[in-house]
Amino acid sequence: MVFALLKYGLSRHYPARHQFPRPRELKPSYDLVIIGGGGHGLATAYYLARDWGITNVAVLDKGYLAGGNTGRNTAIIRSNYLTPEGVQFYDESIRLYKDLSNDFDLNILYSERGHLTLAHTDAAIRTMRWRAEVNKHFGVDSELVFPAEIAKLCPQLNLSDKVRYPVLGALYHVPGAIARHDAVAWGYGAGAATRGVEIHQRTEVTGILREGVNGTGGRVTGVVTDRGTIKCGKVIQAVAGASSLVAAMVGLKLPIRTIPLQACVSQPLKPFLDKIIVSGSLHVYISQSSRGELVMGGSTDPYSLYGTRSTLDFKEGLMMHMLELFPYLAEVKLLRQWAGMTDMTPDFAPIMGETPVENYYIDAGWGTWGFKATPVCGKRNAEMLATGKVPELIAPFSHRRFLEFKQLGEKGAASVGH
Amino acid sequence: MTTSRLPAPAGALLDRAKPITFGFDGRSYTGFEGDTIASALAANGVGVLSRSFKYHRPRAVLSAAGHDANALVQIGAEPSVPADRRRIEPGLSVTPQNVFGSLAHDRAAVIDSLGRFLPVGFYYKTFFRPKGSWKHWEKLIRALAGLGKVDLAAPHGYHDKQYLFADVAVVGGGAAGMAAALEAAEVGAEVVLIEENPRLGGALGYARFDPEGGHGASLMAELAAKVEAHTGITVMLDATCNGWFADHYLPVIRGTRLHKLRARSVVVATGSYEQPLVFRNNDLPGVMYSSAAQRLIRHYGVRPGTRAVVATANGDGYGAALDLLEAGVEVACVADLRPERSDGALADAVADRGVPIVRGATVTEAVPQRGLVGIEAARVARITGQGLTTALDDRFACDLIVTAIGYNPTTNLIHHAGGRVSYNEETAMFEVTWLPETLHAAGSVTGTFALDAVIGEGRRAGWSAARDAGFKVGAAPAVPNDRGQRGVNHPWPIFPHPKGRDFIDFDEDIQVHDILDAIQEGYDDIELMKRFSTCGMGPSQGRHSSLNSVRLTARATGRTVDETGTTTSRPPYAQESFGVLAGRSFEPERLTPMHHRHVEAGARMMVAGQWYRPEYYGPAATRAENIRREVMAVREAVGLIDVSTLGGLEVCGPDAAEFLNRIYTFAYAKQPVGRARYALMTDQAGVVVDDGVACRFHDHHFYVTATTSGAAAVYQRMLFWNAQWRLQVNVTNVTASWAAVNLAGPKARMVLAKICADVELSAEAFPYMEVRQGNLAGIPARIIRIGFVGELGYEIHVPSSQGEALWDALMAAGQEHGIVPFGIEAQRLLRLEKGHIIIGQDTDGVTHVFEADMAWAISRNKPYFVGKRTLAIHEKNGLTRKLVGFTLKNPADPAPKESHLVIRDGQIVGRTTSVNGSFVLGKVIGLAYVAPDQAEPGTTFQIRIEGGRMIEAVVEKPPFYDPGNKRQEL
Amino acid sequence: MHLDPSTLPRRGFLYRELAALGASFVEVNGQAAPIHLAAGQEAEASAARVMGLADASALRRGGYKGWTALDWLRGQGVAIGDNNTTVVQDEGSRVARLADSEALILGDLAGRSALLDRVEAAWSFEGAVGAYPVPRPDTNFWFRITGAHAANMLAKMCGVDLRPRKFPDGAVAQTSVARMSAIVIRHDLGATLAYDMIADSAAAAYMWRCLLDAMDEFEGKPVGLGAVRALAAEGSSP
Amino acid sequence: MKILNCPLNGPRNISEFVWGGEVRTHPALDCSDAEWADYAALENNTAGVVREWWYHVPTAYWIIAERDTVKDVIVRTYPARELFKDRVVFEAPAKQEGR
Ligand SMILES: Cc1cc2nc3c(=O)[nH]c(=O)nc-3n(C[C@H](O)[C@H](O)[C@H](O)COP(=O)(O)OP(=O)(O)OC[C@H]3O[C@@H](n4cnc5c(N)ncnc54)[C@H](O)[C@@H]3O)c2cc1C
Ligand SMILES: NC(=O)c1ccc[n+]([C@@H]2O[C@H](COP(=O)([O-])OP(=O)(O)OC[C@H]3O[C@@H](n4cnc5c(N)ncnc54)[C@H](O)[C@@H]3O)[C@@H](O)[C@H]2O)c1
Ligand SMILES: Cc1cc2nc3c(=O)[nH]c(=O)nc-3n(C[C@H](O)[C@H](O)[C@H](O)COP(=O)(O)O)c2cc1C
Ligand SMILES: [Zn+2]
Repeated sequence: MVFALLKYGLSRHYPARHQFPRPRELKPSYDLVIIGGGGHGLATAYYLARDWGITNVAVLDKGYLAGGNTGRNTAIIRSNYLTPEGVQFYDESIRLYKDLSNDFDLNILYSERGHLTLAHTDAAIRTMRWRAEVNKHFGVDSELVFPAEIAKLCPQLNLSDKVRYPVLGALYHVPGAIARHDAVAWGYGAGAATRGVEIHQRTEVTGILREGVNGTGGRVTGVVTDRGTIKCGKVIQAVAGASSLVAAMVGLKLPIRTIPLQACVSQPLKPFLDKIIVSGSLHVYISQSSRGELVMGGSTDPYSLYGTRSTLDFKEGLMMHMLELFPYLAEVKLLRQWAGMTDMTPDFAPIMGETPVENYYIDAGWGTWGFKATPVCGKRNAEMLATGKVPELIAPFSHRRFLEFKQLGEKGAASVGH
Repeated sequence: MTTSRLPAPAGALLDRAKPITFGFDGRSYTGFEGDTIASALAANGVGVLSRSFKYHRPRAVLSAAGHDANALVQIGAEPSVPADRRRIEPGLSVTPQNVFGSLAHDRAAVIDSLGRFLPVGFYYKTFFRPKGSWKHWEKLIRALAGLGKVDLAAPHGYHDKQYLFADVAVVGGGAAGMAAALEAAEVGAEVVLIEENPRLGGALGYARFDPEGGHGASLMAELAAKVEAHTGITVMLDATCNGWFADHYLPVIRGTRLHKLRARSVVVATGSYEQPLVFRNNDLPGVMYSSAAQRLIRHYGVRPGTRAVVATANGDGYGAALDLLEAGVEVACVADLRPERSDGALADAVADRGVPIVRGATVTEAVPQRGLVGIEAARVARITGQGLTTALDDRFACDLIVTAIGYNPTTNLIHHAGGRVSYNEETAMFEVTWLPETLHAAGSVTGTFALDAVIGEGRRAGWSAARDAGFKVGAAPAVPNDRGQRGVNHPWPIFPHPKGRDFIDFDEDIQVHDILDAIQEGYDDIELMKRFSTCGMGPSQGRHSSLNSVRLTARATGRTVDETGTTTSRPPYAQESFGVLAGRSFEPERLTPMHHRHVEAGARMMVAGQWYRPEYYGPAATRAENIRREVMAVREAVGLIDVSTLGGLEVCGPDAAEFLNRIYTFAYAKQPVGRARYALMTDQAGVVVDDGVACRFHDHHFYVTATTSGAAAVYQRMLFWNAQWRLQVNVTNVTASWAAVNLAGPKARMVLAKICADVELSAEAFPYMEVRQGNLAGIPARIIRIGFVGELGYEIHVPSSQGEALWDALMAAGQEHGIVPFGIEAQRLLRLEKGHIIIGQDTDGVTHVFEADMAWAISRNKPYFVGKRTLAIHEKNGLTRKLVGFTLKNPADPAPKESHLVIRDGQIVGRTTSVNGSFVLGKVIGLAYVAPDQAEPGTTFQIRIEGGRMIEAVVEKPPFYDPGNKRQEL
Repeated sequence: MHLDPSTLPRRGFLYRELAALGASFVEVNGQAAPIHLAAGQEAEASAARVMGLADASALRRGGYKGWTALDWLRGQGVAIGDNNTTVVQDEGSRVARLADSEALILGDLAGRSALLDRVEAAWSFEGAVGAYPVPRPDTNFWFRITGAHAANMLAKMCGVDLRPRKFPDGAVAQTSVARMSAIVIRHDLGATLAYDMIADSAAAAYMWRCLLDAMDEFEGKPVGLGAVRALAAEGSSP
Repeated sequence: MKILNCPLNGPRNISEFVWGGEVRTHPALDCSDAEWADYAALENNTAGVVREWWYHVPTAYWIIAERDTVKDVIVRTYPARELFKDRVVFEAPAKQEGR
């Protein structure tokens, strides 16, 4: 038996420590307020505390810890993006991910599985090659593979050409991984909290105080919450689906649409599928978690919504296509479906960094793909907040690009890919 | 084993005339038609159905209601079949799940004894040191996880779907549902009544409402007869309503069909789930709900044991005790958790039968048989406080423990619909406090248990639903005041045991201390507790665990149950198979009129969105040769390609030209009738999104083509803009109306002349970029002289019904000139030789006009076109890349592939978008994005090809072939 | 003698499928129309009372669209009802109003339409500004779906309530069928419940397959136009 | 599945429609770059009742719906012509560089 478990088994008192010391009251002021206690907010707090010793920080979340998209996401981690900006960014994230369990002293069940993005058209083949080439340029392990090799990598896939949309090739990304999404957030939260960061759950930000607003964005001085007003030095928002609403509190308009993304799990099955399989043309992706469920999803909902209701159409479309790839799953049972609210940008790349409002920073536009970015966002946000300088890695994701019509070209890699 | 078959009249669902033999765990058993797998096995004395998820403890029936946590079995390739719902069939071969070895000797059962080393969330706590070790542990953990098995050879059976419509949908065919359905149908509403069981009745069919025991059955018979006789009610049995979706859209699964029922109003009469009493070993086979014992007896004619202890906190426990006695089960004792004497006819009847009743007491432990395959005795002790008992207990030998400590309403659908519940401390129940409009609830789902109130409430719900559906209704039916909600639920049926195995969640093997530990560790929000402990996340989705886990969380955090709240209930209500959700997989396929001719000619067809198009003609083995032959035919003689998939739009009206001026980048106002003009479309961001040709046939009429994949979007966009501009123009999508071919090659005119009598074809009479209408082989045609492939060519559009005839006529006319049909691959090379771009291949999601080097396609004299303003901004900002033509500096270098990168100083500056070896030019040609300062013809740049090798390319201004465009203008 | 559909310039979208079902063709409007299939007209007529599917694509149809289309048609003596309803014209054609700016004209079962003859002759760009012809015969296939089970069968492919009590004779639904846009019109044949289905001609084979699959449980059969005409003759539908 | 009440076709499954986003007001042709970006690139992404474009695919019909993006309720639908009544004319803006 593993030593750590012996410890738990033999000690009378479980557990060793409380992971999230719970502050009762809000302090009147903090050096820094992080709006949003999802993965991004918590990771930012963690690295601020760990790497920069900044702990007079409050993380405010209107719900429970990581109850936003972090707690709803299908946890696919990969760096096989299309743009140089994206690939380098996500690559750093993967490197951070690999150490997280040990950093946290909490197993995030990081599981490197290999990731296959299927191509069903020759146009998709071209995009896959493009991605493979850009990836390799930055040392990221991706390769364009064809059916004979796919059959070896994933014999579970239906590679028949007798289907409506036969598989012509795939982008094979060796480091593609999944992890226990909640554990990532908890690890960051616990790491931040035990270092002195205050995490206030069920605390909603309802306004942001500024001074010097005349023609410019002014300067942030505090935040208003449903539990009272607090003063603060800097503020960063990391609120995913609520990005536009919180940004509007400082008069900032974003190119974001809030659109539900749904997902579902099957009943737990004995392990049979190692690879993570994604098909953009069929709008499906699937992986099997360590618990044995098939974790599945597709593209975003057909219209915007500030809500997480489930739909039948989602499941119908998903399964129709899923059974093309895995016909033998017809009698497998769906266990549960749910939804998150994604903050979709038009170029499928995030919005990060400074804003026209002094001391106000943003981490938004994570859409359907931001879980994998959690560590790098936390680390680089922390660096930015601590030093006041925008790190090179996140500079390309500035809000300004939309005003100048300089969108990033990530569409080809992000859409259904997560 | 101690369970056995009872004689009739027990077993109302059985047809004893029809014995059925089936297999379980390698042995053969016989049951009757109507038996579930679980009931038939119980009748055969099989005591263990499965092994639990984590500890591999033996488990069996708990509820027998079709929603058991641990009754999941595998049938052939089908995993996780609920054995307490699926009925047996001849020859069915059932195997247990999650067993290493056999059900009786599960090697993994050893985990149970290691349990204390596996605290809640144990996998989060270890297995990761030293770094990298998780990779190895993961394999073990994964192998232990999971229940059913997937068979890669499993067939994909037939599943389908059907829409259904109703004024009123009633979910649940118990007393409340039947009353609701009758009331609504009475006023004329069309009602669909959905019941997941094989017959109507719900609790009436198994519960005991009176000492004599006949009331339920007679009421059931009466109501069911009325329902079945009513023409306004459609009854769906064996049908599960698996969720509520917006605007009363209900998925109802029956067999392999998914019914999508749309109702105007809905009555939820889904009853309630009985809840477990928590004590040590409360998971063992032989511990079951009172309703389970009653279902086994009354529905399936199974005697659930021989000697029972009943633990109860309500009348239903006494009802069950009477049923047990009548079924020949000795009742060793009834432990009533309530200290006061509960007055009630059922309790009196039990007392009258001489059964010892202990008040203020509970079962604290089930003493297991060896191997935990059943129970030997129950320990019963006095309750001294919330969850506390005396240390002294009585031991009652028994093989059955029946519990009746209360219910949790089946509010799944109500939650899906946004309804709210709140915990009533007085009744210790979650009660519905708010329902959305046009949704109604009745019966025990609302916490109403008195039968007359259940029926009254059902009637009133049916009445309200009919009213909401627009029917004229009379006065609202009355509901008796006493809804019988008191004395049903015990507020704290949780008796933690110092040695544990006091299970809260049977799916996930969660015990009391697991929940407390999770909370102590900081996962103190009910949602966090759930996620950390996985309580409620297994196959039965908290049916058996939600209520108790919320109570525990509330107490441990010092909050009320109401403040603590419940976790979100999500669809599906019960499991549903992927196949049922997928149904028939409608995937539209569109075929051009000439499709069969291509197939007959040996074309390899490729998917192009919904369409199929010929990639090339001939065997795959000679692909390159086939393409070469097709290309050379076009360059040297004449070729024919099917371009019917091109979008076609008729733009008509006095404002037609003005409209195109706004939609496309070029100018159309002065385009003469009889002329064709290139049409490039940009979006608001100036991004190139489509292209085609605009042919003017009349002052008021343009025929505009669009790309195959863009046609629908172009049409939609045109209508979108004109909904705002209100120009006098009408746009019709005629994509499918026109078959089209491109006849191209130096001999094209000769071929065409053979079948064309009424259009003058000479270069002077019908020059390049002109259009004509005429007849070809008697077929009315629109003929456009354009040259995507750079030869003398005619794009010919004819009514689609005559497309095949046109194809035949051209192939016949071209025979003497060596006509060859050509496919997409040949066309891609031919157009590349001319430097024509393909939108979506040579452009990407952000390519704007200047990047594509297509400034020539912009008319600068127009005040407006979609994208103009943004293009002006782009022009001002300057370029970051540019599309250029290129050839290889060293012809001996291998050809780059499409999407190979253009590298400068170690940086990515662009990529190739089209590359091909030109037969006529004898060299590799291509298009690529390069840095703007590399775009001058003659500039060299570097491409990284396969294997990381760098090769040099030289910018060459297209067209590569026939730069003077002489051939297409012949 | 049998007519070979491929000898005519106008060819049905399904002539191969129909020939494989043993169709006998007759010429209608320059196209081979399947008059009966292997089973023969009488058997097909009785099958069609229960559940039948016929390809009526050879029959006359047309339409006009544009901001003055309805007025212009009215000017030609065409009677037009409300949106999504059909009016039977004196000479037997039916006119379905699809929008404020569009009408669909369906000829009779013999393949004639005096109305279409007349309006087609009258139409010109100059004479009918704002009213433009829609090439319906080539844009769309035209199926007839007949029989007592027709509504139940269609409910397997279409989310609009087409049951007779909710969808009266002449009603029009422009909707999605088997994930394709389609126009469905109820038009009973004599005493037999029946629908027109008009949709993308390029997807005729796809829709035909979907319908045959959906009809199977109702003993549905493909039938010839003769059977449709026979049912119509039992009442007085044009 | 939501039902959207099409002014032409009546209540229909929302899957028959394509969402077209918020109804926006086109700025004057001589607006500033910032105003243009606001119109062409940014979104209000309103939480609450929004006026939106919807396209009924089978009838190729653009309509306007007022929809509550929080409650997922469609409040009202009507033909686009109720909002866009008049012919839009674009005049070339007076030449003024550098805005
Ligand atoms: C179904 C689904 C699947 C996905 N799959 C993947 C995947 O496989 N891989 C991947 O990389 N990404 C995936 N994503 C995307 C990913 O989940 C998100 O991008 C990422 O989790 C965003 O993290 P976050 O911390 O920024 O936001 P969140 O986790 O959403 O946290 C934001 C928090 O802000 C809080 N908040 C909002 N408004 C306020 C306010 N006014 N005051 C206080 N607090 C507020 C919310 O309560 C919330 O907890 C998926 C998303 C979904 C919905
Ligand atoms: N003794 C007992 O064990 C017991 C248990 C519950 C209720 N009762 C009594 O029964 C009466 C309540 O009657 P009721 O009509 O409210 O409940 P009910 O339990 O009699 O009927 C509800 C029915 O709805 C069905 N159902 C639930 N969800 C469904 C779904 N999604 N799809 C299809 N079917 C679904 C259930 O299978 C059940 O048959 C009360 O008098 C109560 O005291 C007794
Ligand atoms: C990767 C992943 C795996 C999940 N696995 C399960 C599961 O096995 N069982 C379960 O009940 N829910 C599972 N869920 C869903 C959660 O229970 C829950 O539905 C989701 O976090 C959204 O929260 P909500 O339903 O409370 O809105 C999973 C969620 C994710 C993101
Ligand atoms: Zn599809």
